[in-house]
Amino acid sequence: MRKITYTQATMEALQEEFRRNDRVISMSNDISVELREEFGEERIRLTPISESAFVGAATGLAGSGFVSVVDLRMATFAFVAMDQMVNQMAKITYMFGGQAKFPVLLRMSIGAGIHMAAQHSISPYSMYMNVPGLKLIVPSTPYDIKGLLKTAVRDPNPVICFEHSALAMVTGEVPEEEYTLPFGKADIKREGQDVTVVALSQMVHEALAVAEAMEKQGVSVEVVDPRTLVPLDSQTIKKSLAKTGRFVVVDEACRTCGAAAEILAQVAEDDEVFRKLKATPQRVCGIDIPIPYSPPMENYAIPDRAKIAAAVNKVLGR
Amino acid sequence: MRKITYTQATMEALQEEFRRNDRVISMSNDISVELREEFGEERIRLTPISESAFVGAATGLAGSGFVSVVDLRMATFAFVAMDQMVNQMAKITYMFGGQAKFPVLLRMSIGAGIHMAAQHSISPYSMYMNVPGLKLIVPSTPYDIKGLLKTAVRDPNPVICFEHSALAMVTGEVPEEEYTLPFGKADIKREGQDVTVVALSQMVHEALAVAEAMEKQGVSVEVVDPRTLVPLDSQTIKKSLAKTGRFVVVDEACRTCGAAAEILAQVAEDDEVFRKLKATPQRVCGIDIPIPYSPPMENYAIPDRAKIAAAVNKVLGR
Amino acid sequence: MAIDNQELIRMYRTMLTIRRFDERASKEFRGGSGTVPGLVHSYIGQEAIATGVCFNLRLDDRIVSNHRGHGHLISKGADVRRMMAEIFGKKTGYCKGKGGSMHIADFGIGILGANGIVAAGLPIATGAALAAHLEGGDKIVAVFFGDGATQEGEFHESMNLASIWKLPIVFVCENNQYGVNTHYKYAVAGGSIPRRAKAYNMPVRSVDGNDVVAVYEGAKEVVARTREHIGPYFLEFKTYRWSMHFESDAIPDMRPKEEIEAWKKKCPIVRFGKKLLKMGVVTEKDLADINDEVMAKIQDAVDYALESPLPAPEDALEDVFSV
Amino acid sequence: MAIDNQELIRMYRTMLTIRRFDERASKEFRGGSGTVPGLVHSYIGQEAIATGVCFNLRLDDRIVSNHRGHGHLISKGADVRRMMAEIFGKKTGYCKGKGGSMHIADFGIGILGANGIVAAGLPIATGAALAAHLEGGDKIVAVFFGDGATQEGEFHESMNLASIWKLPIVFVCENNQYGVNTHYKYAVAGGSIPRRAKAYNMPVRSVDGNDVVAVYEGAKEVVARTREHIGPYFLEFKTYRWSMHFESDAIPDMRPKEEIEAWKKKCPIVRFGKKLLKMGVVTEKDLADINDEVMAKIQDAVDYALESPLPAPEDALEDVFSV
Ligand SMILES: Cc1ncc(C[n+]2csc(CCOP(=O)(O)OP(=O)(O)O)c2C)c(N)n1
Ligand SMILES: Cc1ncc(C[n+]2csc(CCOP(=O)(O)OP(=O)(O)O)c2C)c(N)n1
Ligand SMILES: [Mg+2]
Ligand SMILES: [Mg+2]
Repeated sequence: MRKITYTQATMEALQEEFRRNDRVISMSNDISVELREEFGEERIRLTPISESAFVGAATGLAGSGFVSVVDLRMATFAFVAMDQMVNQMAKITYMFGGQAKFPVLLRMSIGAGIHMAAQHSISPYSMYMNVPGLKLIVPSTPYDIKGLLKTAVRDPNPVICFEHSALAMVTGEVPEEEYTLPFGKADIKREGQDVTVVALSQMVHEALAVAEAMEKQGVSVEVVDPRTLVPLDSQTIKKSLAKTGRFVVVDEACRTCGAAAEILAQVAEDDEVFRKLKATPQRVCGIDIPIPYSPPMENYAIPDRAKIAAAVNKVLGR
Repeated sequence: MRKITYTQATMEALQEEFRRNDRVISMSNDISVELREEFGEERIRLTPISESAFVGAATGLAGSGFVSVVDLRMATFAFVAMDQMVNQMAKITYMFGGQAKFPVLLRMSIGAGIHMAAQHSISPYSMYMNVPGLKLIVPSTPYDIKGLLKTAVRDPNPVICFEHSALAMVTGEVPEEEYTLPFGKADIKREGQDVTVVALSQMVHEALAVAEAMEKQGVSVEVVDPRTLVPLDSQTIKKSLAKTGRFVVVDEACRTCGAAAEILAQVAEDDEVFRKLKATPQRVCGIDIPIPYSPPMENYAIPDRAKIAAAVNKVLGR
Repeated sequence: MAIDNQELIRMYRTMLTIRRFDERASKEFRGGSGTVPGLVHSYIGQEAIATGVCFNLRLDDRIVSNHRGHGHLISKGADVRRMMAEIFGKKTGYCKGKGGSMHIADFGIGILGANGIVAAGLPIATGAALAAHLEGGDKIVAVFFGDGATQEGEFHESMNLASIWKLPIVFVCENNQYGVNTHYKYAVAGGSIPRRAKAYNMPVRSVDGNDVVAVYEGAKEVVARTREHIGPYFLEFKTYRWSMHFESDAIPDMRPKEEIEAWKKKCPIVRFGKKLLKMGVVTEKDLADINDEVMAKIQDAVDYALESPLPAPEDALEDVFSV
Repeated sequence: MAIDNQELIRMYRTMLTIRRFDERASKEFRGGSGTVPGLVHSYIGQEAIATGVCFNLRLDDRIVSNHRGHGHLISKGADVRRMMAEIFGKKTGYCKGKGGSMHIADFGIGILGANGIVAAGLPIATGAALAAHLEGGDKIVAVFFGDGATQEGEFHESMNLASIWKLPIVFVCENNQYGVNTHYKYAVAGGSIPRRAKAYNMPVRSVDGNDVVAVYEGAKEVVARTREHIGPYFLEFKTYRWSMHFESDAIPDMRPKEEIEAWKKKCPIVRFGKKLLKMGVVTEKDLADINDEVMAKIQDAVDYALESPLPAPEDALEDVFSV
């Protein structure tokens, strides 16, 4: 199968969905020349640097029969529009008793590794997970982002897609034929017998590298990529655990109240899983610090393969 | 000892700290007449409805040698100032390499039960817990809020105080003499032997009521109130668990990625605690829905005594 | 005056419906009988504005409202039964009891919802106006907000966005002079809201908000121009809120007593009633009949709300997502 | 011209220092040798503004800067060694390598920090101005931001707040005409930023941002007035950014090539140098000497940065909270 980059897969997804439905409209203060050329300035709209206005406008547009696609760029920029996401977009379907649909896709970049410090680097999905009414996706491969973005554009609800900056140039197999991927369906990125490692976004790749290295040591690691955080496919995670009995969750985001806490909690509070746990479940997360600028500190702030391997070894009692 | 309300205790804390340090300045778009009369309009400042501006101004003021106290009222309103809290206040001590102090106290009301629906009811502390650089307090009694608020005003860092609306009229013993309470020190609100119940904010009172009721059934429940979420006193929680081996955490906030997930994760991932757990740990949380308006649904959305009792019974195997 | 008599009477009836609706909703809340569980922000005193503006709108035009929204909804044609039921927290309410007073919407007749966050409706309305623009045609949007909302960043961004994109939207500022207890002359630098709108390159009109005919006439031209889809318009109406910020003593009313009394003398309904009498459009008897009719309608709404079932607790689980 | 010759030469030297600093920082980044790990937003082309404004400020005045901050910092007196070290991510940098180019601060000399979020410095600066107001005296604050920042809600709220509280702050808008690739005439409704400032009841002055003497003179009066603590002032400087938005091809520069070239001809440093020559303040030799001196200073800063140690990984754990 052909290989394309994460960025190319993203672009294909948007192009296909814009072609499929001419009521899909995009807004951003940094527009794609490629999309603009194909779909024109009415549909690919250049905004002022006014995130609250255009995120809110996305809601109003969606509630009026269109589909809104917004690129906020860095996830840190999104905080200036937080009211429109948390108080408005997430809640109005509910508050209005379900009488209208709000199909909005918001995209934002996450993650450390770009040496731009704390105001440009964050992985804030868990903040949104605590806000019911938003669907949240964290695609880790070109294949996943293409399929999930296409589903997102067709979903009648607000969806936030968190795209790790480090993934942009990652390549992967993507079929020529059209496909979509369902929300709430985890992907077992690698099968294994001894340990279940749940990893998110860019950390999927780190976990896979560790799994490969450990294979040589005779350890069989199963890597589960939830792909969507809301809805979260805990069934697949629990099924994997029923097999392995050993659990590690890897997330780049800050440890405290991160998605990893939730995933670990869901595992630990489940009677059946709890009974089968052969070792204390482990989190491998970003340290609770703002992302620092200088690479030695920045690298230290987030999980690396050594830390993942250490956690895997720990649950294996090695 | 004299009894006063939570609101009165709050007022006393502020009055005392404003008297103690004339560089303490408050800003809000809804000011206290009492404070204004005593401290004047220069110190008790009436703002426009411009939360980003006055929360940001609080940071600039604090970075210039003053102490800022801001009342944001409802926690939902705070989202319009999220950039100033999350990108600025929380991070600039760190990003500037620790060269300046930013003593800011932000207060906001949380919780359901006021029948004002989702845009006025939320318990969003876990969102802030994922943002390093903010200290977070959730006082549940008049005694606690007075002591913790006084500490907060003297802390050289941004502190957010989350005050549950339902606590305003709750009374409790508060000494006449001055005192402060340390951050990071949980309070065992009730000692017990069989089950550890960690409860937050208003849920402390519900947990205590359940503990009292269960006492009559011969069950001895220990109720631990962390009082501050950042820093979190996990030692006290773990010590309690070493004794009881049974764990329930109760939080009104939405379940997914709430503070309860973090507290449960900290318990479950600790080797020593994990080994001593006699039953699957349990969360009793708000349901993952925006807070609905109508009381039957609103009450249903958050934990009640029956749900807490059920969880306690479950970990007891009853 | 070019407004036909039937239209004038309909306007009067609408204003009175708003008045009686909010009197009743407030009374039910204050009565403490639990019929109205949540706060009510009364529109009393401002009835001429919603009425005069919405009488220029078509069913397919859209409005976005704010926390003080009952008047906007009634003027746009919302069903008072389903409104009252919502405020009573009943399953038959517009939002099945999930929203309450501050979140009533009726997408079927272009009411895109009230809003509990100051100024947050403006970006949403701007998006609805973008929809109208993209649809072509001559549909428009009107968004209602107070003087207080002009202090928020979302106001600024929306005004700017609507202006540069030349969207078909009327920004309706109900300047009742206070945001809770704060006078706009204190909180709005320069003390002029229209001046601000002009800085966004938007045409502006300021009209007496207590004179429904002036409101209607002013809005008429503005709406007609906006239907041409050549850009937004800003309308400021000076008015006054009679009641406290909301119907509860949680926040005391600090406005000068004499000021409140003086404005009550400028009652938009009494004034309009007198005008209609003077014009010979109605008799005293007609006005009394209208009042009876409106009272009956409100009573019917209350009865409907009272008789309606409360939602079941588990109903709370529905509508988080659309399917 | 009432500026004394030594002052004029100091200003020239400051402008050139900024220029050489950003040329070198950009080169180091583009060189890809890893000396500069993170992005650099070059101030080249805008040197006259920071210089002309900050030469009117005292050490105890405060400034707040933005993402394009090197010029502001150098003009206010920041140490180029510690700046360069910060940009190189070294432990000896202003922020111990935690902030990088967009987050340099020096509280000791009134630099309250650069900022990576558009317009987010304005509320912070407003708070610093509140401090100056409360302290009494004649200290002031200057906040630097671009045309793009005027599109954000935080701009609006800060302008309003500073105005109603009559705070001693100068809002310095560096209108380099683009926010990344978006022209302000597209993104700012009405196309006039001063007009907007006036709507907040703020006095405004628009000055050629490429003429350092005009900047200095304009700012002088404005700063003097602001020192009286009678309210804020708004200064707009029209100028142009020579480089791409930041020193990376991640975002292509879409501005017209001819426009860029035309503005390069208006180089504020060349222009000022010619003026100084014409005035007889300096000779060609003096200018060459200044350049050598500045080049040496920048080389020294680079050497310092190169020789400085990187932070240890665990240093990351410090400074989350003050004690
Ligand atoms: C972001 C935000 N801040 C504060 C509030 C609390 N609040 C509700 S209404 C109101 C006053 C609004 O004044 P105005 O816009 O003039 O409307 P009015 O109440 O006068 O009709 C305030 C401060 C809120 N709902 N949202
Ligand atoms: C809230 C926010 N939105 C978007 C960005 C991305 N961004 C960084 S600088 C910039 C352009 C700013 O333009 P302007 O204020 O004119 O400053 P200039 O770069 O021209 O000096 C943008 C959009 C950001 N940093 N913060
Ligand atoms: Mg008002
Ligand atoms: Mg610019």
